[in-house]
Amino acid sequence: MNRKDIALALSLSLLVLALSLTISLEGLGPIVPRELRPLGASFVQNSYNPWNASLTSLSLNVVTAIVWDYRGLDTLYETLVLFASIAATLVVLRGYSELSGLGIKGLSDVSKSVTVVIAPLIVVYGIATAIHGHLTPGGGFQGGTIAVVAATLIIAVFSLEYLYRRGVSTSRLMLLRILGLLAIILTSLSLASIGMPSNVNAYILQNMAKDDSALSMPGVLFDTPLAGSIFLYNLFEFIIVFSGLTFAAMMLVLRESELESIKEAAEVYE
Amino acid sequence: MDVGIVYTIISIVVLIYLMTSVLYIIRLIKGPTVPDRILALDALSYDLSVFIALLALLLRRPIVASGLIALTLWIHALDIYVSKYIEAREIGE
Amino acid sequence: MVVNLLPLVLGLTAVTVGAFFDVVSAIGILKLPNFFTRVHSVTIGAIGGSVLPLIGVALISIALEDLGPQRFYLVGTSIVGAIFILILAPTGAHSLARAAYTMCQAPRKPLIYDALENMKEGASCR
Amino acid sequence: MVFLLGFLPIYLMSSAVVVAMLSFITKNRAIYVAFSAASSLVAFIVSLYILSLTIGSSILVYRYGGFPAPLGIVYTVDKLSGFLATLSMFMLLLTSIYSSWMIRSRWLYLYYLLLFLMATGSIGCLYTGDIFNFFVSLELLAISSYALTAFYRDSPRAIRAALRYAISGMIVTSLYLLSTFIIYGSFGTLNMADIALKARNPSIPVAFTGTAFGDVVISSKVAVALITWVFLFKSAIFPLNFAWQPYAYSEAPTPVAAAFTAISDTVGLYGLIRFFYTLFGYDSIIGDFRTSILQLLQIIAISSAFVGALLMSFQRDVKRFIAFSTMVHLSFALLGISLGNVEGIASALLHILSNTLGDSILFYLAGISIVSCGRRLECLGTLKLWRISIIAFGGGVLNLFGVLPVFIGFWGKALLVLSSIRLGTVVYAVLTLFISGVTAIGYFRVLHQISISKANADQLTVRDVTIPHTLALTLLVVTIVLGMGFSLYRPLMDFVLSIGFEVMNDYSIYIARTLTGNLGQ
Amino acid sequence: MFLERVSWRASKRRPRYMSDLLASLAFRTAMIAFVFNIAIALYGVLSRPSLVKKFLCLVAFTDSINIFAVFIGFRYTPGAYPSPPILEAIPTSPAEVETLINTSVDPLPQAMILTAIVIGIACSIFLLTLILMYYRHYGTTNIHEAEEGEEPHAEAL
Repeated sequence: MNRKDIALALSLSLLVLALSLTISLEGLGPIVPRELRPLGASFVQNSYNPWNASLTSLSLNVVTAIVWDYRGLDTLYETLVLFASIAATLVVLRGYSELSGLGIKGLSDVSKSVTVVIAPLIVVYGIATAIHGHLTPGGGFQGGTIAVVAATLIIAVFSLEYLYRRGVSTSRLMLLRILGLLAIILTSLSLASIGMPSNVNAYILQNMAKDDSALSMPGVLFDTPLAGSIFLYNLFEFIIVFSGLTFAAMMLVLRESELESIKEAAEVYE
Repeated sequence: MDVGIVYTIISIVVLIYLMTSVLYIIRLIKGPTVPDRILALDALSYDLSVFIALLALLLRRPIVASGLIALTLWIHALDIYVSKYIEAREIGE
Repeated sequence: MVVNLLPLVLGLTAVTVGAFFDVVSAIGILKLPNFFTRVHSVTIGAIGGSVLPLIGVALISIALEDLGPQRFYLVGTSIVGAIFILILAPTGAHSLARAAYTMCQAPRKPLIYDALENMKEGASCR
Repeated sequence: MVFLLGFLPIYLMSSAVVVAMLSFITKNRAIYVAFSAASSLVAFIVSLYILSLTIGSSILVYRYGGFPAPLGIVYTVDKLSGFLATLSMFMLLLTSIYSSWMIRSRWLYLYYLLLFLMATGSIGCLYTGDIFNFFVSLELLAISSYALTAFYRDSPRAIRAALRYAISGMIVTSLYLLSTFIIYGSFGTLNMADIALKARNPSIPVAFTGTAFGDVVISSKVAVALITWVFLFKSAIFPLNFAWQPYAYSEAPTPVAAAFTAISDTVGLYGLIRFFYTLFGYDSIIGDFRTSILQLLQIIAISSAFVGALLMSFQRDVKRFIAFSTMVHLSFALLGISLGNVEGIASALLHILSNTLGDSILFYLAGISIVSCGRRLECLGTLKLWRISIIAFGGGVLNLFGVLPVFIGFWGKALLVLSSIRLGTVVYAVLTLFISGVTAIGYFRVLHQISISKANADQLTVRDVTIPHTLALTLLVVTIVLGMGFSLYRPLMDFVLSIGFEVMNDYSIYIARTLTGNLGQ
Repeated sequence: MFLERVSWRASKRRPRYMSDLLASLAFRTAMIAFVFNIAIALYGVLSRPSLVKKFLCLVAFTDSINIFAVFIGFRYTPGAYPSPPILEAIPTSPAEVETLINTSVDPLPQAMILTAIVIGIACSIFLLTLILMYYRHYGTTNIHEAEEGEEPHAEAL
């Protein structure tokens, strides 16, 4: 027990004390609250509310409505954070080479044949989760993470080699990812750019019509709520997350001989 | 048949599932080797997925069940990764 | 009500039998002596204790009309989940067993015929 | 033209995406350089325009998605955030020009991509009017800073610096997230203006958010205490700066290290000002607690400045030297903030401004010696080959030292002294002057080192030094013009003081404008 | 002072029932577990020498903060179970939306942790890459061992 540990224990116990006091003195409201916070209640009230058209987003799933409409900017930034981390991974491992022909080892035949059957099912389930995000629990990110399981299974059960032979390379995934991000940015700007030349008021990230701007994304398709841009965002987010996380998985499992070349690519240190 | 009986049976089954999960957790902590632990985790999570489905019935909120499939899939991925690591020592091969 | 009775009873039976299987599997995983025997008990737990009750849940939720229109979501989810577990659980157990064989930590004592004997790492560790 | 306010972060992130797209088409350096310079020039002009708008109509509000304030996310810009954002964009412009000279890497596009993402995060932090959006922007800023720190990944020390920065940064941003959740739990809102209103009077009903939900007093105390540590970490004040600042400054590429001050560290000080003046001001329900925290911050600031000044004198590495110099200046800025009057905040802003300009001069010129010789202080002798270098370097050092009234650095210190005298605490004025005296050892040691070390023209690997010289001279002219302007042209001083006045007193306008929409639209 | 504050809240509270007490007990237990989880995870990050353990503790730390947000959004509705904030079908009248408000939990913390989780994943990916690179440079993930191997003045240069 040296001095550092004691200081650490003291400060951590202070943190615990502060948090416990906050909770037990009802700093966060009653210990078991019976009412919603008014802000949460107004989200629930306005999420699908055609009777109050200026605040609605026509989405049955309130969480998705918050994520992509009421607080859409957060999610845009969050997507960028994922993009930044992918770029950061590239920065650290730049100069790697994708070597095909290192041989396939893989797992047993049982696993292989099961994976062949199950991987398309997983991807389909992921897509379904993503595009039903405004109706049922789910959304682009959730769908993407479900679909990534297929890619990770293929990497482990077959090998990276198998993915290369199928034309899945990291640069293509990166391209897909960038295109998805571009699509999201364009969608967020779409109404504003339509309104700008004709001098109609419109906002960035706008979905449904507001009091002071008449432009609106399509809300309903064949009597099914489409929730306007939320559907599009979920679709693009699925692409982004799927390609991004697959990219990350492939980068993290690169073989040692593939990483050899990053040493040769050494640069002047300034 | 009375609906009440159905919910009683389901709640008893839910309790059974909770108790068996404790047994799995004991093996998860005790397990002498890594495959033992992973196996216990496996069984625990399949247990949990049934538990989620039963809970959705019991709470009358069918939407609660949506986490079930994702859980199953990721646990399978964990299995595959651990066994791949033990067998080949490198995931990408 | 009569129409609903059959799936309800079937579903409840499935769930109850599933609970029994789960208890058996849990006792098995705790009490059985080594890894390969535990694999056996876990697969019982996965198929009997997970797939069967999930199908049972689907049947019950078809019958229970007071769950509202969302009960078909539960039906779909549990059936898809059952199919996934049916396919994935044995595969996972299989690959884990192979891995444990490679690791050479579980005893292979009662083994009569060893099909994996010619695997490189597996053969050398007796 | 409030539209531009919401458009600027989207513009910056699309620049990043376009840079990434270009990498699939061409690897030609010139194209990236031209694109980034042009793009950041536009961003700078837009931010300058927004600053000019804030001078006219004081507070601008942009509602994303058209939702009114507590329901959706709004960007709220007052003079303070407009000023700091302009500074940040100015540094982005300089960095993207200078990097074209300095960074020889084949992967220049990754560098520019992360630079733009960093600027996006910085703009998001400075403009936003929502504490959770602040967290997200902070995280974007942080992760691109980690990545830029690890840009020279072939050096083990760069990786270690990045790891240190990343792990400690992740802890700190998670603590910020925790305090965000605590604030949401008790106040029932995430909007800054709404929180500011409820921190003054918890029982005022606001549209959509109603009244405060829990016991506001205790949870604000815990949240503010956590947030203070977060911002002290971000702005590299003494006990927390050793987690990252000297390592990150010395291992990051030189242009990025120069940009860290304006783009990244400033956000911490901005957050402190925002939280301690606008959100939880002197008349809020935790007024006493706030006063005691500010007193603690004064002590921390003084000790941090002292430690920085001492450590600065021992450094043998030029980048670490500048890192500690930054630490001294940011500590002075923190002192100005914690003194709690108009002059104090104005002096904090001037310290940030002068430090950004002075640091950049030093970093940009030291870049020449780093490229051609190394990072030791003796290598600065290379600068003797050009007379311009010596003049600009001396000017930069004198600006940082801040005793000559021709430079902007003087006015920051003068206002700080004035502020502490106004407050009746002459001891801070004396300590400030004393610590400035201690920093003189470090600064003049560097100048002395330059004069004694030999310039070796044979070793020189770079011949064309037009870009660093132009940039350094431009910056020097800017510091001198600003410094002269402050002594000769009264409105400049009035502008800086008006920012302080607005921060101190005009929180009610901030609240009213944000919650009722933009009146000037 | 404490008594004052508690009574200030108590005036707003309805009379307690047995189930209310049970819910409160469960809630308190979960909160205590959460608070200690945060402390233990933070201790792990700050004191473990191994980078991999640091990383795992960091993930545990961020995740326990996310779970804290779930608890903030929770509510107790006597007589009915709290429902997820999702409308069952397209509402035909404003009254149907009102019924959801009476049973639904708070959607905003869920949306916030969705964002926070993605950010956590992004940071984890980058940290893992950095740790891999660290291992390639030093041959170990133990920071103490790695720092021993270095020459003492490498830092200052």
